[in-house]
Amino acid sequence: MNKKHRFILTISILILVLLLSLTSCAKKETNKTEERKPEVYKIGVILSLTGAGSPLGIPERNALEMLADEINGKGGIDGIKLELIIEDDQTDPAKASQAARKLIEKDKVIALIGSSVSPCSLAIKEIVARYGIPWMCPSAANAITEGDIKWVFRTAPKDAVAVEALLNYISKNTKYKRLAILHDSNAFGQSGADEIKKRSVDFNVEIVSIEKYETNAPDLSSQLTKIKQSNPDAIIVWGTNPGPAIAAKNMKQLGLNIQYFGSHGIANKKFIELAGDAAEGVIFPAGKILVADQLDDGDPVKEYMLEFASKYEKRFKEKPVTFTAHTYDALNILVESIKKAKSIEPEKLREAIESTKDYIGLDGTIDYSKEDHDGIGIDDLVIVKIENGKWIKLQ
Amino acid sequence: MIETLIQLLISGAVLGSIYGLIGVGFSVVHTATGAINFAQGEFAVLGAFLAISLTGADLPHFFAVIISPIVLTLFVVLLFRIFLTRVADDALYLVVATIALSLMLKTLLLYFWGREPIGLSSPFQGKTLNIAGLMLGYDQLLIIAGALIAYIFLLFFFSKHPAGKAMKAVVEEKEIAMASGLNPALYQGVAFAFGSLLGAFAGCLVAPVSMLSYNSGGLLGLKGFASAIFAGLDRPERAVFGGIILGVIESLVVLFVPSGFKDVVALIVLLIVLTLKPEGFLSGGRKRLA
Amino acid sequence: MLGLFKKYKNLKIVLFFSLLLVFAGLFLNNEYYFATASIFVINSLLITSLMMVIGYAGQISLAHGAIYGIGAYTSAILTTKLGAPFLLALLASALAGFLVSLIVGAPSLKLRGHYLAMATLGVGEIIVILFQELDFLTGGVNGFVGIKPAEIFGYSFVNLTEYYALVSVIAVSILAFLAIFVDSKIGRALRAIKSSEIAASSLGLNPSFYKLMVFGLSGAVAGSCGSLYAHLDRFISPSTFSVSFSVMMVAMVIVGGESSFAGSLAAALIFSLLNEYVRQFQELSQFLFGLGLFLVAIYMKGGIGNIGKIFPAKLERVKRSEAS
Amino acid sequence: MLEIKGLNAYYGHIKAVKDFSLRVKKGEIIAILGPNGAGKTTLIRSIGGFSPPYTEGEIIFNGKNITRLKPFERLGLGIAVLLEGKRVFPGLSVADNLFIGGYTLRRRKKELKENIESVLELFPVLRERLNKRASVLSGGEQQMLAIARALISSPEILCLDEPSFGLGPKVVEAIFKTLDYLRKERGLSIVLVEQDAALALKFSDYSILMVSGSKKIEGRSKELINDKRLLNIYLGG
Repeated sequence: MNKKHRFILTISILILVLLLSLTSCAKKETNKTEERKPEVYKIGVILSLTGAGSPLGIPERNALEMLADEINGKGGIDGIKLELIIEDDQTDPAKASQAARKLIEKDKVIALIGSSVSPCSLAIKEIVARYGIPWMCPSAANAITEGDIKWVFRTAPKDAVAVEALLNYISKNTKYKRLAILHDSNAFGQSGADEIKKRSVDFNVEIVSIEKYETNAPDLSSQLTKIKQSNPDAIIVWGTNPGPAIAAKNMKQLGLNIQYFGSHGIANKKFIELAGDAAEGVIFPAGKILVADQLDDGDPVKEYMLEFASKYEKRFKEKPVTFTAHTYDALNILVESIKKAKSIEPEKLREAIESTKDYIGLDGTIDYSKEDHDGIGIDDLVIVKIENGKWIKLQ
Repeated sequence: MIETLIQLLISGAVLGSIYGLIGVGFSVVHTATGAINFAQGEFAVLGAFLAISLTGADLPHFFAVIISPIVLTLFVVLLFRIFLTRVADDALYLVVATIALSLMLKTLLLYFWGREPIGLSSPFQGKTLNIAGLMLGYDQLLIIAGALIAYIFLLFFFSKHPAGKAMKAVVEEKEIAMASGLNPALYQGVAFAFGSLLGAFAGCLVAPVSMLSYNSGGLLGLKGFASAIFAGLDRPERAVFGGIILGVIESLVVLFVPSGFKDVVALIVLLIVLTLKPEGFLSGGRKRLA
Repeated sequence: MLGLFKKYKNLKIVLFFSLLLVFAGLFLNNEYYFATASIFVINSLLITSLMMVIGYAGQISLAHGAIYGIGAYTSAILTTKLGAPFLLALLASALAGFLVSLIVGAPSLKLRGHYLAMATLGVGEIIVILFQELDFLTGGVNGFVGIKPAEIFGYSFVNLTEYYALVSVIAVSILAFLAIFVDSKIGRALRAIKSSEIAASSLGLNPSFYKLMVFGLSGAVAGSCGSLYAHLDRFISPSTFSVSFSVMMVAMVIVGGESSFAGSLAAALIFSLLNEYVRQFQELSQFLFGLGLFLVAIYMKGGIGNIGKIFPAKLERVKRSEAS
Repeated sequence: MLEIKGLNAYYGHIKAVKDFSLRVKKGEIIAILGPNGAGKTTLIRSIGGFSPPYTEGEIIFNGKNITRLKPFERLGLGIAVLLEGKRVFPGLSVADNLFIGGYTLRRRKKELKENIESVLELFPVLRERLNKRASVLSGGEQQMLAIARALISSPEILCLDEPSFGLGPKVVEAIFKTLDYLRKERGLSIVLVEQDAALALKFSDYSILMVSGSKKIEGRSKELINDKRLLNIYLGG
C-alpha cells in the first residue's frame, strides 16, 4: 500500500520533469550573431578582482579600462564604441565559468578576455570551446594552450617560457648546479615548480630539495631550515607576494646566504618594498616593461612601453606590472583584429587574430599561427637583478 | 642535525605564538557568547593595517601598536551595540553574522589598503640574535614574548578580575547570571571587543615578520581556531600553548614529509587528540557541551 | 495520494519545488539561465542534505564542500579517465560520498559543537589538500580539465537545457526520497534523539547508529551533487570545494532555518541568485554578498523557512522546558 | 511588598498561568504546590523576569511596577530568584560563585565582604570548600551554595523553584531550617515552589495549590494540612 503510493509519487514527478525537458528542447536556440553592424562592440572581461588572484586581476582591469577609454575617446573603432563588461570571479573557477556563460549567452559579447589565474582560465576554456568565441587569455598554465586551442590566444608568457628563461640564465651565466625550490602551493607556484623540475635535466642542474608553503603563510623559516640542510648552491622561489618577500627576510634571519632566484611573480615594486634589504641581489625573469628605460634604443618596444608606463602611472598612481601588459595587449590585438576582419562573426574574428604577425606590444613581439597560440617567446623576457632597490637588466 | 632540529623548534614556536595569539581571541569570544568569531583573522589584519597607517603618519612604532588595537576595539564595541546585540543570545546567528562580517571587512581592507600585501617596518630593522649558530630575530622574539604576556594577562583576568569572572559566569549559566544581576549582552559585548583587541594586538606583532594582505585573515583565523580547539575552549589563556604546540608540530613535520603534506599531518594529530580528549588537549578536563 | 502528502508533509514542498523547476524551464531562454538554474538545483540539494545533518542529527559538518568535491572528482575520474557510463559514475559518487561521510561523521560519536566543527573542518581540509597533491589523478591545483559530458544510453547531454532537465529529475527524486525519509519511522527516531539523547537510548534507539546514518545519507546526496556539478561545468578544481564553501553552506542552512526543507530551498535560491548578481560589482562583490548575509542573519533570526511559524517554534521550546 | 495582579503567562498559544494574583508580605513564606505542568515554574520565571513566557498583568514590588524589567534589573531592587534545576556555576570556585552573587555590590567592597561572611556563617560547610570548583560539590552543598549566592545581595524576597529536588531528607531539613531562620531573623519573604506538599505545608505560612495554570485551593498552611481535597488532587490527578 505504502510502497505503491511512493512509487506513484515518484513516477508522477519524473513524468512532470521529463515533460519540462521536452517543452524546453522544443524551443531551439537561435544563437547566430547578426551580420549587421552592432551599436557597440561588447567585450566580456572576467578577472580575479577579489580573493587570492586580486594582485593580478586589479592591474589587469586597470589596463583594460585605460585602453578602452582611450579608444573610445578617439571615437571607437570606425565610429563604433567599445564596451567592456567586467565580472569578478573571486578567484573561484566555478564562478569564472558562470561568468563566461553569462557574458556569452546573455550579454552576447563578441570576445572574452580573462581570467587572472590559471584554474579560472581553464574553467573558461571549457565554456569557450562549447560556444566558440575568440578568447584572449592572460594567465600562465601550460594546459591552456594544449589540446583544443582553436579559440584561445594567450598574451602572457606561459610557465614553460618563464622557467626556460631563468634556467637558461642559470646554466649559462652562473656556476650554480645544486638548486633548491621553494614555491607557493597555488596554481602559479605549483606549475612553476613542476616545470623547473621537468626542465632541470635539459639545463644540467640538480634539484636538491623542493618545499612548498600555503599562500599567505606568516612564516617560512621551517621550510627554509630544511632547505638549508640540503645544502644547495642557490634557491628558486616561485610565487607571488608576499611569500617570496617573507622567504627573503627569513633567509636573511636564518643566515642562509645563497643566491636567490625569483619568478616573474615578484616583478613589481612591492617585492622590493616588502623585502627591504633582503631583496638585494635577487635575480628573476620579467617582461621587458619592467626595465623599459634600460632596453637598447634599437628595441622596437622601448618607446611604446615608456609611453604606456607614464600614462598608466599618471592615471593609477602606481607603476605598471607585468600583468598589466597581458590584458593591454589582449585588448589591443582584439581591436586590431576587429578592424582587420571588418566583422564580428566569431570565425572571421578568430582568423583575424590568428593571422596577427609581428604585433609589437607591451609583452614583446607577438606572433600567432595556426599551431601556435602563444604569443610570447623566451626572447620577450629579460633577466633582472635587484641592486640598491632598483631593477638592473642583466641580459 | 640537532641544530636543525632546534632551529625548527624555534621556528615552530614563533609560528605557534602567532597562531596562539589569534587563538586566544577565539576562546575569549567563545567564553561569553558560545560562538566562534569568523572575522577574528580579519580583525588581526585590520589591527595590523591600522598600525601601519599610523606609523605612516609618523607616529612612533610603539604608540601605533597600542593605539591601533584600541581604535579597533572602539569600532567593534559600536558594531556590537548597533547590530550584534540582536543576535548575541543566539550563538548560531552570531556565527553567521561574523561570517558575513569577515566578507565585508575583506572588501573594506581591499578598498582602503589596496590589494598588495604590506609590512609594518620593524623597530629592530630585522636584527638577529645568534646563539651558538641558532638564529632568532628580535621581531620573532617579540612575538613569543607577546604570546606569553597575553597568557599571563588572561590568566589573571579570568581568575582574578571581576569582569573575567562575570564573563565566565555568563557563559556557564546564563539565567543564573542574569538572576545575579549580570546583563549578559554587556559581557558578550565586552568579550567580543576584548577578542578583537587581542586579535589586533596579534596582528600588530605579526606584521613586521610576515607581510599581511587583505586576504591573509582566512589562514590566520583557521590556524587560530585550531589552536583554541587544541587547548580547549573553556580555558582561554591556554590557547597560547595550543598554538605553540600546533606550530611546533607543523614545523617539525617538515623534516619527515613533503611540505605539501605538512598541514595534513598537523590536522591528523589534531584529530587524534580530539578523539582521545574530546574537550581539548589542554582543557581543564571537565566535560562540558560546547 | 492526498493521504501521502498528509503523512509526509515535506513532500508538498518538494512538489512545489518541482513545479517551480518546470515553470522556470518554460520561461528561461538561454543556456546561461539554464546553467544558473542547474546550479540552483544542485545547491538546493546540497544545502538540504547538510540541513539533515544539522537539523535532524543535531550535528555540524564543515566538510560538506569536501564531500561534494569527492563526488565531483569520483565522477570526473570514472567517466573521463576510465570511460565509465555517467549513471554508474553518479552512483559511485554517491557511494564515495557516503563512505567518506562516515569517516567525517565518526568523530560526531564523541565530539560536539565547536570541537566537532573543528574535527570535520580538519577532515575537509585534508581532503582538499589531497585533491591538490594527487595530481596524477586530479590534475592538481590547476584542476581537472575536459570532463566528459553526461551520457545516458548513448545520448549525450551537452546542451545545458537538456542537462537542466536531467539534473532536475535526479534532484527532485532525491529530494522526494529525503522528504519521505525525514517523516518516516527513522526520521521520527532522529528527532527523538535530537531532543534528548538519553531518553531516546532508553527507548532502545542507538543514537550513534542513527547519527552516522544521517551523515552517510547526507554524504551520498552531496556526492551525487558533486557528480552533477562536474558534468555541468566539465571542469573542477580544488578551490571550489574549500572550507570557505563549506562554511557558506552551514551559514545557508542556518539562514534557511535548522530543520526546514522549505527554508533550505529558499536559502539555496537566495545564495545562487545573490552569487550571480554580485559578480558584476567587481571588487564590491564580496562586500555585497556579506552585507546580504549579515542583514539576513540579524533581522531574520529563526530562519527564512520559519517566518510563518515563529509562534509554533516558541511553543515547541516551551513544551520541552515544561517536560524537563 | 510583592504583589502580582491578574498574571497571565503564555508560551505561544498555550496559557501556562491563568489570571493569577498574589500578595506577599514581609517575613512571610508562601508555598506554591501542584502537580507537574501546573504552571508553578512559569510563575517563578515570570517573577524573575525570564522569558519565555510572554506575560500579561502586573507585578508590583514595593510600589514599583517591575513587569517589564529585565531579570538582571530586578536583583538590585531586592528580588532574588533561584530557578529550577540550575543551581551553581559549575566551572567557578565556590568563592567565585559567591562573588558573582554579590556582583552588584562589587564596588562596595566592605559591604560585600560582610555579606559573604554572614552567609558563610549560615552555611559553614561552604567555608571549608571555598576554593573548590562548584561542580565537585554534592547536590546538597550545591543547593546551599545557590541559596547562599542569592542571599549575598541581601534581597528582601527570595523565590525558589523546587529546592528539595533530588536531595536527601536530612539536607532538605537543614535547608528549610535555614530558610525559616532567615525569615524570622531577617524578615526575608520567601516564595517557594515545592512538589513535596507535606514539607512545604509544614514550613510555610500560606499555601496555594495550582492546577493547570490556575489557583485551585489556597489558605493558611496549618489549615490546609488536613484538607482532603489536597490529597485527592495529588493522588487522583
